[in-house]
Amino acid sequence: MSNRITRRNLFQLAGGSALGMLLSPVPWKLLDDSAIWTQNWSLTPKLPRGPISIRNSHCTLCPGGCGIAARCVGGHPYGLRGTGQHPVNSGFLCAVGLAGHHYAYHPLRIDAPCRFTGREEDSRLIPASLEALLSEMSGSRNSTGGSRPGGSIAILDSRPGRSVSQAYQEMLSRIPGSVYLTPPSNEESTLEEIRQISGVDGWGFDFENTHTILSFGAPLLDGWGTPGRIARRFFHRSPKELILIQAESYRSRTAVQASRWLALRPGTEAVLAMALAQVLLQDGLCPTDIPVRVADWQEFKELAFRLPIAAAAEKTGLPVSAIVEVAHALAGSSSIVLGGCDPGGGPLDRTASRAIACLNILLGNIDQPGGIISRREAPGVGLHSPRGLPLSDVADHSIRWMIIDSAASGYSFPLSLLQHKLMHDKGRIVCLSPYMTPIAAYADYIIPTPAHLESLEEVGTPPGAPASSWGLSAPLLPRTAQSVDPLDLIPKMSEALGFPGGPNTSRQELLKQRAAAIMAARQGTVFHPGKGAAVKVSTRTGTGDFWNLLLEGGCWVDDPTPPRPATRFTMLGKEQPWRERLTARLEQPGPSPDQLVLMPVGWKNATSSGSVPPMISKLFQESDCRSLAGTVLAHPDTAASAGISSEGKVRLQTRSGEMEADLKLDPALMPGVLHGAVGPCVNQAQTLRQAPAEGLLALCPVEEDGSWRITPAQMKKA
Amino acid sequence: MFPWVYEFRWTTGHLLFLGIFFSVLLTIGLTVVRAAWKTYRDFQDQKQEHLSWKADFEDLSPLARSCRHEISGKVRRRSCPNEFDCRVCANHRVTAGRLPSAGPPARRGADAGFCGLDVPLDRLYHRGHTWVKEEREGVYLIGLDDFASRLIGPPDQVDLPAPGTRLQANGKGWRMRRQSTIVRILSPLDGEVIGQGGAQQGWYLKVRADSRGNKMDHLLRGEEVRSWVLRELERLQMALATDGVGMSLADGGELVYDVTLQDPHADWDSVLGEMFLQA
Amino acid sequence: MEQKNKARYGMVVDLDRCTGCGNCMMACAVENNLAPAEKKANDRTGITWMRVYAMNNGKAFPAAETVFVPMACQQCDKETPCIAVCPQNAVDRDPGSGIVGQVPQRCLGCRYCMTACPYHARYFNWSDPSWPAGMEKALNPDVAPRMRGVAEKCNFCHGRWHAARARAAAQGRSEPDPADYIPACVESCPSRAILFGNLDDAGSEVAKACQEGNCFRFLARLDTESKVYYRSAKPWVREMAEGNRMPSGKDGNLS
Amino acid sequence: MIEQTLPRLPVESAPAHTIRDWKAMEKKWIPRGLPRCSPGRFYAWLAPWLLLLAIGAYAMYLCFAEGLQHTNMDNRFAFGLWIYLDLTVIALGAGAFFTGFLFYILRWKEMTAVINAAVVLGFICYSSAIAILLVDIGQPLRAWFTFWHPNVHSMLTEVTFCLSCYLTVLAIEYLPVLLKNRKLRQVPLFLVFEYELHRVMPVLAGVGTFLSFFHQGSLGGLYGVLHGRPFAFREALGIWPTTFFLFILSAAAAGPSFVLLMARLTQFLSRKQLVRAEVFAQLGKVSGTLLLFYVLLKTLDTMLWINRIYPQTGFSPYSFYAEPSFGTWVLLLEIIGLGLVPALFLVNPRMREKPWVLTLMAFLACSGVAFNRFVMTVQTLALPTLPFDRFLRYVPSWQEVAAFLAVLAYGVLLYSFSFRYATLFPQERDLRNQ
Repeated sequence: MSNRITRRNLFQLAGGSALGMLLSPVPWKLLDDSAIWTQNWSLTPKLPRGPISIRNSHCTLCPGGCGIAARCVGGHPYGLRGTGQHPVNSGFLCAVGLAGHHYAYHPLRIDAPCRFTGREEDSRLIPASLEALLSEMSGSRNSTGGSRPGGSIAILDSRPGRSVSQAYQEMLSRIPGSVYLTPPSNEESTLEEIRQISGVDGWGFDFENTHTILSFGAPLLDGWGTPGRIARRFFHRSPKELILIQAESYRSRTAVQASRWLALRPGTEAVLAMALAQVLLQDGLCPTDIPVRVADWQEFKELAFRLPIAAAAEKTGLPVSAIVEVAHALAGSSSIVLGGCDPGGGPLDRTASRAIACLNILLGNIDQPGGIISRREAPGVGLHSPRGLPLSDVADHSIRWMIIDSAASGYSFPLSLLQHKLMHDKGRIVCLSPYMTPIAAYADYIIPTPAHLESLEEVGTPPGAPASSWGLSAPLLPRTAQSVDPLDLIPKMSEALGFPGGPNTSRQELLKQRAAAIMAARQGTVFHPGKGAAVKVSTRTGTGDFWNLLLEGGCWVDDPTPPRPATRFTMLGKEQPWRERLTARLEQPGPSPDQLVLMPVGWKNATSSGSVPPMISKLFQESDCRSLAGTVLAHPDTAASAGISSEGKVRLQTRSGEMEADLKLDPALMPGVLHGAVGPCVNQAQTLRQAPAEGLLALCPVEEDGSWRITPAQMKKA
Repeated sequence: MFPWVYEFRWTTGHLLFLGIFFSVLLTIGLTVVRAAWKTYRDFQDQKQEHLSWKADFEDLSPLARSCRHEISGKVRRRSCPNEFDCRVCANHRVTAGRLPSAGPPARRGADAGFCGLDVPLDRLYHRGHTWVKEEREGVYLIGLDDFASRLIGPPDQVDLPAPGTRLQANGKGWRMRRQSTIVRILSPLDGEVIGQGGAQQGWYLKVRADSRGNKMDHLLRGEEVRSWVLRELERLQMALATDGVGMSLADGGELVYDVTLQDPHADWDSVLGEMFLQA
Repeated sequence: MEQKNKARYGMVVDLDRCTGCGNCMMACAVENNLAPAEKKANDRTGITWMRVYAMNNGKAFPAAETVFVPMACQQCDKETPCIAVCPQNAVDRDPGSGIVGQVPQRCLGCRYCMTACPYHARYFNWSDPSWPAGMEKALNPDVAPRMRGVAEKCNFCHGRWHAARARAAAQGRSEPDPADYIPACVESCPSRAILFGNLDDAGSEVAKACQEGNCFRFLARLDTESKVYYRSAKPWVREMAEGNRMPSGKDGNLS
Repeated sequence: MIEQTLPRLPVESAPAHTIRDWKAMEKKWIPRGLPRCSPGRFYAWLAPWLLLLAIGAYAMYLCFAEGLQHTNMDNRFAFGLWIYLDLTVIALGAGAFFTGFLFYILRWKEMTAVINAAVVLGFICYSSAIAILLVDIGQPLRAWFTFWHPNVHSMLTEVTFCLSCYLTVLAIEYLPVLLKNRKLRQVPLFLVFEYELHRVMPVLAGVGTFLSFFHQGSLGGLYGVLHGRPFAFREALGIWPTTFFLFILSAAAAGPSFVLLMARLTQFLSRKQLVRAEVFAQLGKVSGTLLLFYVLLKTLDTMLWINRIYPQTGFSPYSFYAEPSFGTWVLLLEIIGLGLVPALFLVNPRMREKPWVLTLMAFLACSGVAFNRFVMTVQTLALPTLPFDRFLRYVPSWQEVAAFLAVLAYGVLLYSFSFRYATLFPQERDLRNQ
């Protein structure tokens, strides 16, 4: 018997093994797994790996001051949610904030100083340098000689009230002719008017205890203030009755949810407010102490009765009964009347805001629970008032250097507003922005700043809040090397303009000082995100602990401010400038019925001026959840009056210009009104090479009163 | 699909559906395998010549497939069901049996001329225009008949099988080329090639017929040859009418030698194919 | 198809609470590693597992009324349309949770499931998903990104379901704590319009809510036994939703 | 053994360098006795189709390389032109199975005149359907998954199994037609194999008939089972919805008409008579009878649908036809204009005798089936289901159209080649001789 292994044996072995293998799961499993191989192609990304952790911080995309809890993998945030039990936002974020951690990877992120060659469509992006900016600044000093700056310098601070804002103000205070500006839109416009009427600062809305809210177009349920706070009031305490009356021409998301929608003709807010005042006065619904507290009671009363109710009803497009009912509803319980500002449509005109503020006073809402309550400022603000001059109030063509700290977030305004304020030819815009936005594209110098969640920031009191608050936004992402901290840039610019020696504290020092000031005041409570509960500040002793807690996402909230003793009011101003304005408004003839008006509409944090996370395409582009920039919504009759019967491309024309837009028909809209969506551009599709377009706002000229909400327009088929 | 891949559960639906479809696949596969296997067997059994002819035969025009007894007017209408192999034809046995015995072929000489063609009746004719003449016991000469010779004319090339090659009745005999037309000549009988002739010799092949099955029943003989020739002329006329660009045989068809030369535009390929029973 | 469940997760969406803010869509997209829109994408080719539609009562100004309808996969239980049609079992229903899931690795992209779904809740990757440079660092490590040419849809945040089960197992429990498993859309909804939980657990909030009188299901008469319920106090909403379509097919959209 | 018998092809006089030689050589491939146009003309005829094929190939490449974003299909219109094309060509390709069924199983000898053409047409239809399906699916590399993880409850699984099996059958049936080419048949192996294949053909025809019944039906079932789409949904008879049977019947009715139509078209283009008039009439009769039967059942089905499924699903009967562009005329055109009318004409022997009537009615019958597939695909998807849906429109992209035309071009090319180099119409020679 031979033990030699022949080739034949080997073949037999191989063949037998192959057959045997077929009976085992191995080949089948392998074949099956090839399915997975077709998945692992280079086009799908590798998922991040690493330890999972949760880090708390604050969102600084808007002044809302929401606490965020970031789920992180290997230290990188991959998902955000609201910090549970947070005193400001109650654990909720808005849709934009939910994707806040994507901003750092924004396709329109700027990584070096640059500028566009011009403001034309075909302009190119070219590199610029900080040195060139500073030398042009010092050149502008030299050109006029001496130490006088060549014209004035302005800083437009998109989020006033921060410690950094104070540093800006400090710098500007040493430069003659300089001006500190705030963006034109302001959710606190009603409170601002009340401040002027009462002469007392520090007010907040007590939504938590109110029964009736009359909102003149304020997008209360669509991002107003701190969305989590509003949502908590509206939806989380269902047994507590709340009546929301929304007065606006557009059936907005807030109007959809409101208990009552008053389809108010555009521009008649003041008329409605005065008509309501008239009903209150006529039916004796004012608290008895109000006539005593109002200095110009008679003048105001006269003004309120100037327009008969029926005439007001006709002007506003509302039935008389509705006006009477609303007035009674407001007087019947604690109430708040607030003026709105559509984030896209811009602020209400001040005349209307004044009338709305007066209405609050007539209702006796001031310093009443469930009304407008006193709110003291957070400690440490002392030196400078957080208020700046609204951009629209600056004299035209007066500004040589316009420095914009981060492109306006949340609100948009027409670029023509900036243009009108700049000096002819010599005016320069410096935009400090992490991303390319239409405003940045409009600037002469674009300086990259750290992206959202990349730098240590602070969050102050949110608009309309009943109590002051303060927290830190600890960076969740590393800062990129190229980005410039505005705080470092300010002394350099100051020096270039000939005023050396500004504050030279680091951002962290500045914020630590503020924290120490708050700590020293020993008031309020501090929220502990880990525990999900707040503790009294006084029980905490170490400033270091306080600081560390803030870094970990803690938030300080002031105690309720006790009501002030009976405040006195001057409704129409000391020299009564508002009497003429309100009279003019009441007697202004209504627009002719065949005149179309264009009203820009938008959504906070996602308007054409600011930057939006790439994922926002889900709402704007990949669904019709929200209207994409360049969409015009109109009632079919409106379109028919312009000779258009179907949706599609149309041309819009106003006195500012002409533009192509996408018409969408919606029978739910008010006839005669064109609602132009001021949405964001779709980011993913864009590259840095092309300047983002301003959109429909370019068609909206800024009126004398600083508003651009209503523009007569024409529409024709494209 | 396999139980160990994913959580697959066999249900009645699976059994039924997959059962049916694997049966279908199996049927298709088996059918093809069977055809392939049969093909292999056919080659083993040397049936390829026969089967090729069978395939060709199916594609012949109905006129070409007429039974010899229809041509000779003994039956009214009959299409050959046996690919011209009368040896296996029951009808032939019946029809031929009723007739005077075929007997040995007549001697050459008498009535050799017919319709201007030389059709000696001392030999047997095959439907593919070959004749078979016994040279000596078991050895036969095979040649082209006058009809065919006139059609083809002098061949430019003749491709005869080498001695020793086995021939099958109705299988391929040899090939001839005239200008660009290649004609396949059918072998009239079974046997082994033992000698090669040529146009000059008057015959092309010398064949030793198989001892077994050496029946010549399938070959035409005697009177029926003439009616067949008439039929062939008729067919030629028809073929020429359709493919010969209007050319026709003069007055009842006196075939000239080397018809091919007469009209170079005629589709000789088609005409010759038709006459030599090519598909 | 019908199998015994250990749990049957479902939702009750309160349309009267929905403001149409889009939080659920964003939270879903971020959680489930959806890619931002490709350049040409539109509302018909984009991928939004959760999508908020506006439903109008069909009347004109000023009688027009609108509700917003967040619509994700309705997780049909009975003869789930997409499961029945998928030729290669790429859609399955997890017996442990009742969740209808999609196996993207097995999907060959025939899109039959999409034609079968009356809720249009299924989405197809018409192109390669692409993220802005660097953003892969911000992807959710628990959810595999899909590739071009496959269908996908809401799976009640399957990544979270797995994580919750893992946590439960670590604590020695067989079933996750209901509070520990909350899909991203539910979590992010500021108006708490979406209730989520085990429909088979009689004590759960959803199980109670879906029994209430104003609760309904979309296209209920198609009898797909979807596990996503809606509720609204407005009769016209219920009437339209349950399949009694208004003859006027055209609806305006509110943005 | 076999090697020895392999071709000893006659020596060619000289290698072909000149066009004349090439022409002569090309002629050797054309069946003997069948006049065909000059090769120059033939290839000139092919050129535009080749161009279309090239454009379509580029469009398909785009879809393979960059995904289906190149189509205008979307999440709502998940099926588009291509699926419509698939359904239609498969319905028309039913001529192959049905003629085979008549010829091999029912032994209708006269069908021999068109059986080859029917097989080639069937092969073209089915292969192009599979080709376009491979482009249409998002992950063609995973096309085999259906065999690997079959969901036996899915109609598409049935379709996939049957289609691939039947395409194999058609390829086997097509093989003899090719092997009988004049040049190829000189190879004894080919001819013998062809002969043996021919002998088993009835088995394959039987299998083909079985498969065709299944997948034609399953294609109908594809829509009939969609209980989420009340427009398409039909109640089940046994395990199959009624569309299953309607599709079988309509395909069987359209198949002979399509064969008739194509044979007529070939006759027209080649200016030859290829098939005897009585065969045409026979095809027309079969088609007409089946169509009449189909129209009856379809009417019955529609009535049931309106009276049972509409009310059950809560959709108003008018909602499906509310859109002006898809009004009730769609239903009337489908059932009466393109169903009843051709059926009545085709079953009438006197009408059948008129060639133009026969051709026109065959055309109407084919259009009717194509229209039915269009309605089932496009209208089903275009109609809204959710109350806030709208009626959607879809216009195919150029890539879709190009791929569609490429398939058409492929069919024309393959058919032209087959017509030139194989015997598609065995009666052609005899008809010529007469």
